[in-house]
Amino acid sequence: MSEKTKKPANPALIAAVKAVAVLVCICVVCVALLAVLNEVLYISDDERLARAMSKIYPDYELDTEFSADLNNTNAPDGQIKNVYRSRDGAYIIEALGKGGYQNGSVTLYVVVKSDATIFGWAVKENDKQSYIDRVPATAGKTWYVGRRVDEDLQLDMTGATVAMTSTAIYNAVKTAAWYCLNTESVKNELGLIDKVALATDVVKQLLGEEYADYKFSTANIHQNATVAADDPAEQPVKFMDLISPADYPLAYLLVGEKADSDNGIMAYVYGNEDAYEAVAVKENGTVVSTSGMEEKAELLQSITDHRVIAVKIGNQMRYAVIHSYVEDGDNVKYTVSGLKFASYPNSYILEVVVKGVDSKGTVQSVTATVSGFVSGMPSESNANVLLTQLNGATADTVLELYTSHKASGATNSSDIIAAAVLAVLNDFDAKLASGN
Amino acid sequence: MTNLILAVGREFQWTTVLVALAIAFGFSLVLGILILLINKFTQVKEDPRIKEVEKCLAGANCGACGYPGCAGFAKALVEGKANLDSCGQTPTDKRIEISNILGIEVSGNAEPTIAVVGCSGGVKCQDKYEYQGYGDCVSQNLLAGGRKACEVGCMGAGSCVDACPYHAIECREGYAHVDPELCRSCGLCIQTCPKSLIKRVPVSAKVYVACSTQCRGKDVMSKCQAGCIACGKCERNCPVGAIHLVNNVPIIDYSKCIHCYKCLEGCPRHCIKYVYPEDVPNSSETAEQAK
Amino acid sequence: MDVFGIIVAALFADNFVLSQFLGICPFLGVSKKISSAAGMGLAVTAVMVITCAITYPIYTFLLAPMGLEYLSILVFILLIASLVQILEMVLKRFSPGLYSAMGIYLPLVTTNCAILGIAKIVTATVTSAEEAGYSFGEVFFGHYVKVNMALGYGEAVLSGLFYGLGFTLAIVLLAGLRQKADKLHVAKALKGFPITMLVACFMAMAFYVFTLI
Amino acid sequence: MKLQRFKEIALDGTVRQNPTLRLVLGTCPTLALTTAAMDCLGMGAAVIFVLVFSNLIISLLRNVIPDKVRIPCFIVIIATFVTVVSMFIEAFLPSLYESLGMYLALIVVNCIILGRAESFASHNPVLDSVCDGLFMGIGFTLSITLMGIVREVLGKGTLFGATLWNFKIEFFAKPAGAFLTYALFIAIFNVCYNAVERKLKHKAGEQKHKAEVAAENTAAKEA
Repeated sequence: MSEKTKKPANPALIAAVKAVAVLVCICVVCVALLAVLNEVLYISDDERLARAMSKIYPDYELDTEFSADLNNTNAPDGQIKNVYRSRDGAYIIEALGKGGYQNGSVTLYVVVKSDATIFGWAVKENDKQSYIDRVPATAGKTWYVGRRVDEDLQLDMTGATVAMTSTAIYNAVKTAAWYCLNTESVKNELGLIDKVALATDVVKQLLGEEYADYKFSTANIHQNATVAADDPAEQPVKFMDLISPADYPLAYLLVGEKADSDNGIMAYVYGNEDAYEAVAVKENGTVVSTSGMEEKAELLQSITDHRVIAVKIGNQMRYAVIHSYVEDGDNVKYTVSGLKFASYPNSYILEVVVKGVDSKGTVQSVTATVSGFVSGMPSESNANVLLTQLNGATADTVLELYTSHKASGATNSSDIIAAAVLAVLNDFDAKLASGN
Repeated sequence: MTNLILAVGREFQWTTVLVALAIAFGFSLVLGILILLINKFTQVKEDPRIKEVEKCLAGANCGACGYPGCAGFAKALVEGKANLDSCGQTPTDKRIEISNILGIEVSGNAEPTIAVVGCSGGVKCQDKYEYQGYGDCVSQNLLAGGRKACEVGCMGAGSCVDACPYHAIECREGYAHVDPELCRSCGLCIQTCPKSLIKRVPVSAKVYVACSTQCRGKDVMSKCQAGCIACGKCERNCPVGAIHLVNNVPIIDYSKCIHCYKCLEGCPRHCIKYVYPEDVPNSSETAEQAK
Repeated sequence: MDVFGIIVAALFADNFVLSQFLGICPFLGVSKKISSAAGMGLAVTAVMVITCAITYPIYTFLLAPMGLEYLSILVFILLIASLVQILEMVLKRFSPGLYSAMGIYLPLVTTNCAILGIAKIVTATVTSAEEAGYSFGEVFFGHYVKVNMALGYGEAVLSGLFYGLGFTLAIVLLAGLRQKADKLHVAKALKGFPITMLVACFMAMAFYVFTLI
Repeated sequence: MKLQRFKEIALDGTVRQNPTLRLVLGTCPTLALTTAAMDCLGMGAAVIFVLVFSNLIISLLRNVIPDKVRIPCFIVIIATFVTVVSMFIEAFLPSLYESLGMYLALIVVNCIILGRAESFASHNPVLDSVCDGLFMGIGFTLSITLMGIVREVLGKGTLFGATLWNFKIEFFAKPAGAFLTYALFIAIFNVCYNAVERKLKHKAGEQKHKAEVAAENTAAKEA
């Protein structure tokens, strides 16, 4: 316009151009300053990891030549996210543990030292674990610390008031241990032998082809369950005490399960990794085969006496130990312990009176000598309603009663009670059928 | 972490630096031009008269006119939305100046005004309930419209007293009184009063109606001893026809009023009152007291 | 994050004003009257939605893949300041009614930390692709860059809307309470800001309950 | 710059126009970060840095920047310094960086900074502006650190991270406690300020009166 009219440039236009020019100049100069500073103060990913590490593992120094073997990252209880190696041979495993509160997860940095012990761990992030604050701040320096990764790690929740989040942390630590055991390079470097796998092999050999597709896992929770002592007058004891003599301790208690099958197997493994000896117990509580146990008749007898019966409640395998039965006319009085499961510390010990009606075992009465009620569930009386409801139940109706009662909310107590009673009824029915 | 200074920083990556500069350049250029363009196309031309009018206004920014400060009032005036009379503070010579700028006539009401309270019930008006809450009329009004039996009764709790910047209002005998000496007609009390009882009258006015109820006489009788019962005596007594009953309330046309005080003298409820206390004849006051 | 979760968090549990302390200045300053509080709240909500809608793609497609995260503060604030100015001008010109209801509060919105706060929140990234609402990979200068945004685009805009409404809720509630509280006879030292903050203190207590759900 | 002016600016920034307690600006970090006194110090230092440098630059450029693009320009300059300070803190004080979190970036929209840029730096000489930034920042730091100490001691039972005792009132560490503490701080500060102000005025009045009397006396003597 200005050219045509040959007038001096429009002052408004000059002002506008100047305004834009100043803004652009300021922006460009500022960004140039920032860009230079960004290069000077750049924090590399390695440095970021080092900062995270310095809080849990002061000796950390990244081994830049190490590249993690991440071909197989899906563990049974979690997932491996990343693995780093420190120059001193320690591994930092970023592991996610499943099974937390609201099906959430916790991701940890787990430091495994070159001697295969756990040095410590720190929470990297969590998903839906809103009460993670209730895990004590020192947990990362106490829980599982000093334990070997090839050990049978047991849930630790000292000082915590959150079972689910603690379980997720447990699973993450287990996942890190699993990674060490299942990755060839790491396994060799740490000099690890998967003892559980060896033990499982012994048990599988014992059981033969028929049980080839069963999956075995350690069942440390079951061995810590409270069960009735041999003399009913005495205080309840740990299941471990009955099957693990001081001079010949139990190495592993393995639980074998197969998908779509009602059968559950429990195997007791003794000895050490050089020569495992095992007793396998089949689903109905009978000892099927043993290996290397010839000289331990007393122990074998104890195992035979405390018969572990596997029953399927819902879609979960549950176990119960039958201690004794006393015949009193038509009635048979059983003492039975429902073994605890998951992370719940309690187990029920029941006295169940059963009578044969129409060639079927029918419950006459159920009394709890030790209540395995887990506090925090609706209420003890509510949880124990099932005890009275089970009167008159047969093996066919227990599950029905259980399902309707479970809705009341006392899931875990119901599980244990139903498993114990069902185990008794199955046993009674088996005896009736065999004419005993 | 062993050597902090070495732990940060990296080789210069000129490409990212250049990209950053390009982004900064592009963004600022686009946004700058956008702002200026939109500014140009959406510009609302401001009337130069607004500034001039603002200069003439009192500049107290009291907000009594209902506009955000004197600048807002000036804008509204130029746009023809506001009435110059809404401002009680601007002196007459400035008003004339403003009217010259705007090319409008100074309206008849340009005469300065003062505030009067349209209620004289106070203790003579019954209470609906006993108010024990905190606060002034505004708070009290939130609870079932205040404690007075009359819907338009002064509660005498002094919201207007607090609002008045000139300390021209005080509460006596349970209702608010305006001191015409001090009142500058800023209008803050008018805005504050939850019952809208305060109104403006010209400074030349001598009498005003101190009741605002629109109820029928019988209803008023039962609630208040000082309320207007709409008997119409004032209307009949007025020699110039300046008073008319509208919705049971007498309205005085001050342009016709000749200050004969006939309305005031004839009122059986004494709800037409003197604007200026000095006009009150001593005799009539003693007579009132005797009654 | 599900839609319902965003709504509950934005309105109550994570309320910008009462639990995150963002946008406190207008919360205390423009809450004398309910009408002006509502106007301010609407202005903030509108700018928040626009901010989320614009900053999210700029961060995801431009800044993050180029490794220019450090420019985000500068670019966001420049964008917000310009947008607010543009919005004000456009409203003034084309919608005087809306302008008088909320437009006059727009200049106050520029320096409201709630706006920059929401831009920072919706452009948060996560490390693992599984938790990402939106993942975007591209090759720049021979580097393969993967951006995992914590929220998807829809969720980001929705967050902007509901965090804005949460702000509106808080400021309108405070304005309602203040209309009463300002009338109280309180100690002279407590008049003004202190009594307003005490009112806000009680509101924060009430809103704190939502975080326990 | 004269000493008198310097004193004036210093007193204005720290007491008379204390941004936190008198102007009630920059409330967001005040409420959010005062759970730990150490964070307050860090935040205060960052704000001082940004205030001083942005005031410096804006005051230098005050005659160059056109009015129309004033706000975007100011904001870009402020944002640059905020980014610089956050880069430095991230590089050298990672733990502080973590605890300040988002509020570090939000210094950009801290009303104190844009407020000072608009109302002081944009029409005052460079040295005055720098001093103003410095003392405003100091005023801010002092008041939030004091609040931080109170809230940390009451709410956590610690002081600058060191445990004092096991007793704690968790209310003070919660959002509601922030509002309460702030309200009480403003109230107490205002009471003290007004009392001191009144006393000073009184004193000044007396001195003036004395001076007048003296002047009268001398005048009388001369006469």
